[in-house]
Amino acid sequence: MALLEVKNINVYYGKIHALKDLSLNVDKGEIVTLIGANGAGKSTTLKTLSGILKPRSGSVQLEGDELTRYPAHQIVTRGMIHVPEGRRIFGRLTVQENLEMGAFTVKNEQLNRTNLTKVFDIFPRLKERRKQLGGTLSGGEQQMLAMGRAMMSNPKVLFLDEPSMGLAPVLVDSIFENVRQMHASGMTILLVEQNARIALQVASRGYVLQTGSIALADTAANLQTNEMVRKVYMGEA
Amino acid sequence: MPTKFQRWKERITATDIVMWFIGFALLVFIILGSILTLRAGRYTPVQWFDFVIYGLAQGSIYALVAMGYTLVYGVLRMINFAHSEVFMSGPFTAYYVAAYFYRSSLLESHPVICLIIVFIVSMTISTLIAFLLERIAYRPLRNAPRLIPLITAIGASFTLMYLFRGLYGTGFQAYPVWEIFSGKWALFKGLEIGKIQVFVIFAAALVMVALYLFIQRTRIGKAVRSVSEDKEAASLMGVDIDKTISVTFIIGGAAAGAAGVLYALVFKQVFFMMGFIPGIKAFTAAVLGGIGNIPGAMLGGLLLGLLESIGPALFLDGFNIAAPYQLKDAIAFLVLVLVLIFRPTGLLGERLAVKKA
Amino acid sequence: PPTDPLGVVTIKPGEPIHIAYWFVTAGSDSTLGIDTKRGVEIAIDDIKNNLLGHKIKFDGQDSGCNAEGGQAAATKLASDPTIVAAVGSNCSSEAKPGAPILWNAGIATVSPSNTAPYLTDPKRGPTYDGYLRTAHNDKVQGAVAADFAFKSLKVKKAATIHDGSVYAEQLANVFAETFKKNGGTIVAQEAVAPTDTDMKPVLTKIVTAKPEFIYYPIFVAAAGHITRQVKEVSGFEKVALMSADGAFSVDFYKAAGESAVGMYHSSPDFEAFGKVYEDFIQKHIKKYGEKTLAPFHAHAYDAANLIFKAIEKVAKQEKDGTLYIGRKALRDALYATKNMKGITGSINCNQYGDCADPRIAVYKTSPENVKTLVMPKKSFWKPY
Amino acid sequence: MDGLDIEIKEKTIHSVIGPNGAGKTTFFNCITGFYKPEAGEILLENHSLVGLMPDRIVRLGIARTYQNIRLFPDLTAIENVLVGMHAHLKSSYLGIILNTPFVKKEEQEAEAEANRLLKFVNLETKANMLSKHLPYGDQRRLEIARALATRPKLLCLDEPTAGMNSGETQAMCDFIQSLRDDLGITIMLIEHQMRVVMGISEIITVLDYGKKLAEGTPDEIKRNPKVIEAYLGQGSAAQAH
Amino acid sequence: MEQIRAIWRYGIKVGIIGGIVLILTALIGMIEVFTQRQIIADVVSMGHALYLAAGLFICYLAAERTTPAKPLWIISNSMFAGLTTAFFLVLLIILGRHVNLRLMFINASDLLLNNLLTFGVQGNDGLRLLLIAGMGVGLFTGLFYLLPKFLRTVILWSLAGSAFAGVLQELIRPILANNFPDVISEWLLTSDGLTLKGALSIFIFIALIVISWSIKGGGIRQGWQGLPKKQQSTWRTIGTIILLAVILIAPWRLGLFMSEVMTIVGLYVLLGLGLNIVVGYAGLLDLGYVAFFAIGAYVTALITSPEIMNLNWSFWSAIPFAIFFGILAGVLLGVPVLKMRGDYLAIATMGFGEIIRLLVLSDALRPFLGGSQGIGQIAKPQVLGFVFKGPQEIYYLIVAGCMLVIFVSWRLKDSRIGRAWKAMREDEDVAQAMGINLVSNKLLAFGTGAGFAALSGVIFGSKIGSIYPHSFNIMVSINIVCLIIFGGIGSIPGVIVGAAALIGLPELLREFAEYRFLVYGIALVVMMLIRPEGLWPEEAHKRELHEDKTNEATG
Ligand SMILES: Nc1ncnc2c1ncn2[C@@H]1O[C@H](COP(=O)(O)OP(=O)(O)OP(=O)(O)O)[C@@H](O)[C@H]1O
Ligand SMILES: Nc1ncnc2c1ncn2[C@@H]1O[C@H](COP(=O)(O)OP(=O)(O)OP(=O)(O)O)[C@@H](O)[C@H]1O
Ligand SMILES: [Mg+2]
Ligand SMILES: [Mg+2]
Repeated sequence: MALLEVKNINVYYGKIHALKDLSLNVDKGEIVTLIGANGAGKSTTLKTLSGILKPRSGSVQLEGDELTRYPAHQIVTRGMIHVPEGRRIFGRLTVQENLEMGAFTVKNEQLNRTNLTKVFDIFPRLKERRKQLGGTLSGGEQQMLAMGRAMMSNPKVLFLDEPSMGLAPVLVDSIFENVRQMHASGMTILLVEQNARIALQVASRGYVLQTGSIALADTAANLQTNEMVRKVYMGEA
Repeated sequence: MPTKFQRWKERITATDIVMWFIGFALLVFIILGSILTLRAGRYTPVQWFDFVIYGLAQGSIYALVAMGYTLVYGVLRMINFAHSEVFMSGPFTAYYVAAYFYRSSLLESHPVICLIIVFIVSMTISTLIAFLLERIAYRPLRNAPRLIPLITAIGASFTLMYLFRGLYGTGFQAYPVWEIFSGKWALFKGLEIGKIQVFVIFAAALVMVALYLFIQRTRIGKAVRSVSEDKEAASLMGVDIDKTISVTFIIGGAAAGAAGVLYALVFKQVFFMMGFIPGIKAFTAAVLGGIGNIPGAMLGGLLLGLLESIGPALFLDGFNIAAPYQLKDAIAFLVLVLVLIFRPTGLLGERLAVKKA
Repeated sequence: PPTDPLGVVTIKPGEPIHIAYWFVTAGSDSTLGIDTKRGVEIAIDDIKNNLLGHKIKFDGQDSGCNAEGGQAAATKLASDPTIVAAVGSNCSSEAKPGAPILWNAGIATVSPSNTAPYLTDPKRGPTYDGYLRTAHNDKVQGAVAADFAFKSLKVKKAATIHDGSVYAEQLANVFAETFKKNGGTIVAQEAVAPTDTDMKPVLTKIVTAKPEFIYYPIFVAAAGHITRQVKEVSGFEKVALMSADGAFSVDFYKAAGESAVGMYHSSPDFEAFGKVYEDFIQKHIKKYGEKTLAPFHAHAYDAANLIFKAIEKVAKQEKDGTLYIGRKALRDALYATKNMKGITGSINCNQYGDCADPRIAVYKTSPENVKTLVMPKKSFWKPY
Repeated sequence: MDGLDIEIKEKTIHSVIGPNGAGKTTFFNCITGFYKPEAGEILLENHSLVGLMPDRIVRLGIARTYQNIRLFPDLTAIENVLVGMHAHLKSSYLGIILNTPFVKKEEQEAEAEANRLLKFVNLETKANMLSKHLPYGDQRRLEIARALATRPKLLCLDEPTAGMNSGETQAMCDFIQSLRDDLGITIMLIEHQMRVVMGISEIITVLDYGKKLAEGTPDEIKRNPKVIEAYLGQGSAAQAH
Repeated sequence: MEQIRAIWRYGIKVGIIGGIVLILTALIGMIEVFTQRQIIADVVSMGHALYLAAGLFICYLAAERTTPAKPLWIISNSMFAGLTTAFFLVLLIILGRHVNLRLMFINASDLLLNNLLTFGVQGNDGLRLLLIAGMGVGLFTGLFYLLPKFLRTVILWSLAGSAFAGVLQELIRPILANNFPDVISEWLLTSDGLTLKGALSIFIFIALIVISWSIKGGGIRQGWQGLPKKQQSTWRTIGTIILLAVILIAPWRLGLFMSEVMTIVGLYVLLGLGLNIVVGYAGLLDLGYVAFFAIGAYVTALITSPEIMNLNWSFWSAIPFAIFFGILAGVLLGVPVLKMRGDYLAIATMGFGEIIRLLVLSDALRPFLGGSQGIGQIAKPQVLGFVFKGPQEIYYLIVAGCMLVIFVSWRLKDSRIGRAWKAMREDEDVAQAMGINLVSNKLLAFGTGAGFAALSGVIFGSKIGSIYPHSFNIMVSINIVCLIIFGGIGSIPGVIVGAAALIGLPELLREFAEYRFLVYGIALVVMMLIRPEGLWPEEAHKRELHEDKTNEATG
């Protein structure tokens, strides 16, 4: 059985039907990517999974546990964490405190310490800047902090929403390097990206979202060669 | 190339000139008044010392109430207009306990225990009111535009005020005297200091430091800070927003309840409108210090207390103005405007994040 | 039925006699209004709610203790033709625009608590013809206090504090004028706000002027703060304190505590009527579950009786019980009141509507008064 | 920002790139009067801009868009554009109250022009929608239309393609080019997507730590080792876009 | 099991809340005070009506919340809610027998506890009766809830209408006397309360209106939309003319007091429209607005009164001066607060308002401004010997003022300046970057608002004849802010409706003194909770708020 199983969710913003009967699943240890045009509903999907939005119908199950009935903050304790679009780190907290906020739901001190070393291993830059206020970090560092902060909650599944947005090309490379490292350390990841080429390189499977519903689902390799995907999402003529 | 004068003319606007002029005029007025007063030598150093102590005692009460405003402002970005009624409800209710102790002579035999109980009762009631207030009146409006919770708060303020008036009556009630606080301690050379003032200043400082540490050091405090920055991100970290906001109101309520008892110990009278003026003053203090900022609230409160106590004597006496103490609030507000002219976000306030363009 | 230049109110059998109040019954000054309203209610109880065989319907409007409230309340009363007479207002600022409106509708009004001199000034003009009061004109009371300070206590230097209310400011001014005329000096004239609590700074300022006497004719709450805090400011040990009837109530003792011992108040001479007043207080506690709230309930009681007596005098009654009350006749009867025994003294109305007993006495508070929360029974000094 | 010297030629598309936090947006903020440089000069056609209020600068002919879209969310699309025209309208307070013929005419003309601009950005059908209800891409274009309404000589675009996929990005590139070609507006562009930068700009300035690292044509920049180290990296991201 | 849970969730819990609410209602003295007035003479007093209405409301709430909505569940929940509520009151009464509650709750009189709350039956019988009554009310409500929605609406409207007529009888009386033959008044009213037949006829009358509207209303609306444009506009013109005529004759038909109320409301409309420009259009939260009102009134007083300056000029000559000084003050205040935002601005302006009041009150400026004694003998407006004396005359002056101000607001709203204000409200920085001069536009907003307020102050001063600093306290500013948001921020008709609701209604209910403020407070809270966009919102706002709400539901 899949680790995360999403079945036929429908989400509305007022009258706007943002997600239509959307289903997907993520297996343990996978990187799955979700690609799609602006406004296709990628962020909406992640927000629904992490409980910020409530679907009008459908189910989200993590290891068989129905999650739609929990509020957002309880979903974190059940092992899903969401790194939102635009990073959303706490600007007036220090890097260290930001990471501690990530571990808000983890009461086990021991575990926190091991997680922290793990984060610092993957993101040595953060270790250098522990005392600095989050708001003063550069864009790339903020993205690292957001990802590190998410790892602190010891999640089973990590959602990344456009980690490369607005980053310089060098940083895009290093962020995806980090994603690979996290995956290597055993993390299951659901990745939303505009940069389809790079996303499909790291992912094992992918979904293509069009106006709120899944248009295509396949392995990353197949998607990379898919005509339509190449044309629309990877910009190849 | 444009001439120097043209450059200057293009850049300095009339408003700058007017603003500087206003600021300058006020400053001159204040400084001149102070010099004249000091030259007249009307007050002895002991009396100046007394002014300071009175101001600090009053100011610490403002500061405690201001904490409630600032905390709530931090998490909800709203003026909790009803906080003044939170401040009123506790001590007004605890009066009946104090009166009972007084009637049954318990107050004489166990003053400290009685005081603690009065504090507990007052803080409990204030906390409860603050908590319910948030649950009933503010929670459903989490995402409403800014002015709407303000109106609800004003409505809640009226409701609470007149509810308590209905329950306990229009008249005021006078707290009994705690003998341990009456009298003064002599320091040296005729310098004396009232016991109650000392107690108020210390108690308030204690509560404030405790609150500050709570917000800075504890897990819940961190949750409060993160919620005040970004609610959605905080909830993604597993923070229960509703609970955290409730906690904020509870802390603010407890501080207001404690401030209320201190107020009642100094000024004795409690009644249904007792919160209105201190509430406005405390909010002013919070703004003066930079709203949303806890040390700012403390600083603002103390400063406002000092201004009210010293201001009229220091700034106005020299001009021989009739009844200067009538203008003490005017002075306080003038200084507030003056501070905001030069620091539009209060003394310790950060520049309201000029939203990154 | 009789005729009257201003109209006649007809009260059919079984219908009540409608008397209305315009008091401040809401907001920050409402203690004043509720206190006076209760005074009238007790007066109605005392005549067993029966005037010439009719019940009394007593209702009214909140006047807010400000000019616009007074105007609105008076307009509302003026538009109700069943109203025979009114009691009110509380604050002089309400009466100024309000009284002419009532009189324009032929309604005479008796105020239990307006003290501003201009309301009964000879120059007030005919629009105030329907206005009377049982409260003391500030001119009388302020002068008594000044005479007392100068002649009896023999102080030469005095200070005054008012609270920005029409009442207190007027009293303080009259005091200062009389005191200076007597030959004393006013060393400080200060003002506070009625909502102020910390009076120590202003007191410290006053102490630098070295007065021997402070007169603060303000209301209970602020007067309580001042009295208490005087003890906390050094330099006041030998200074005599005096307030006026606005703070002459049990509540003041609660507010000021022990510090009130030894201070003076000017107030109507209760001595002759002590027993009646005691009874009144007992009825009040029984009826309302608390002590009186403000100082003018007795004046209100007297104002009500003034109206009842005048109605009894002028009402024409038919056999079936129908009453006819001429408005002008009622007004004249009110103005003609002489030597009516009231709780605040002997009520005598002059041609401008001042009805209060001019006998004002000075009282001194003893430790027993404060401890047992009873007002002093014997006056300390009388000007007559 | 530190000792920066940039010259922008008329009717060019000039890109500014650089690592995150290099000071690109800050540079825009200085030009448009949000921040005041502590030292130095900014000249537009020989007119000094330093220390002028943003509204003066707009009137002199510089308009901008924002990295995170900043429309007036509760105003309709056409109202957003009309606000952009504010500086060029002349009706006075009294005139408005009396609704003089001049005011009437001016309003009509303004509305017509606003509609033309909306048409230019393909939003003519959505003129009466609240701007916050528009989809992301429409909002980007509306923001540009609003900036155009100020009749700029120089238009500063801050990451106009952020968060767009390749197809959308291409459309935006075409649009930017048409601005220059059809309207003759000089364009300054901040971007991270190399495909945009390399594809349409004539000159590129690279910033790092507030300093100018390099300047030149796209080809020169692509090969500049300093730029590769600090910004482009060796990886796939640079080549892909 | 399920049902027991439901009973606890929807019945008993609601009942507990109801119990607390009713206990509070009783302890604040509302029931006792209101029993002294009759709604229907000798049948039901206002106190008992309130008491019952609260009970009904609670049971209705319990019924409404019940899910799943099975009839039996509904009835049982509503009965449990009623019973629980009654039970709480019984507890209160029993407590009152053993402890002297009056030491704390001054209204807990014997009369209240042992007579009024138990419908006049004393002793334990009373308690039993109370419990039975609680269940009865619950049963009744439950059954009522099961009626078809249409019937419920009709009954609710009719009941509310009759109750309203009873509460406002004092008002209805003079209006009936002025306009209709005496028989109607005698049919409807006694000297205290409605007659029973009167109440019934009102009930039936309203029921008929509601029924016919719901049957015909849709048709009328459709018919209207079906009309050609031309005809619509003719009808509109006719409507406007009728409306104008009604406005013009209103004071003489409605009598002295209603005219007074209308003039007061009118003054607040003037004030509200001015503040609406500052807060609603430009988004600058100004809590010191009363200062300009005060300035208008004081300038008028100084210029026209023989006291203090002894100029004795006419009322009309005061208008330009007052407005000039008002605008000047607005601009002067505007300058120092230009850089402040949001709540900093609110507090700074509030401080300014207080400074003005304190200066006017102060002894220091007493020789120039009259101090606490105020200034009297302000001139009344006169035209060719006609004196605007009472409210019925001043009314016309205010109507004229309102029309002028409405016109100006309306013209500005969608103009270049109005758009600049709106842009500033949404995002100041960006507005500036669009070429909007913040300084001049903010000052324009402050100045316009201040001018309106000063005009209002002129009329106020002259209407009242004597002014005191007391009239210009901060509550006035707060009231105005409340009324524009209550009416619908940024909306011109909203200001009028808001003023009518928040100023007019309390004015009509003056005799209920303190309870009127309590109700005012509750109304503000409830209104913001159920209809945050206000009574008559601006179109855009309405859409926005409703969408956010639906977001809430899903999100
Ligand atoms: N708060 C909101 N209110 C109304 N509509 C919204 C809201 N947020 C998103 N939408 C709409 O929902 C749809 C999906 O939005 P979503 O943010 O999920 O897109 P996305 O795929 O993440 O796009 P992007 O690449 O721009 O991030 C869009 O049409 C958008 O306009
Ligand atoms: N208001 C501010 N206060 C303090 N520091 C600021 C402020 N605005 C920007 N900075 C700092 O100035 C530096 C340059 O920021 P800027 O926004 O110009 O970067 P950028 O080049 O636009 O980066 P990106 O590509 O991520 O948008 C950063 O280090 C940033 O943290
Ligand atoms: Mg997205
Ligand atoms: Mg940038």
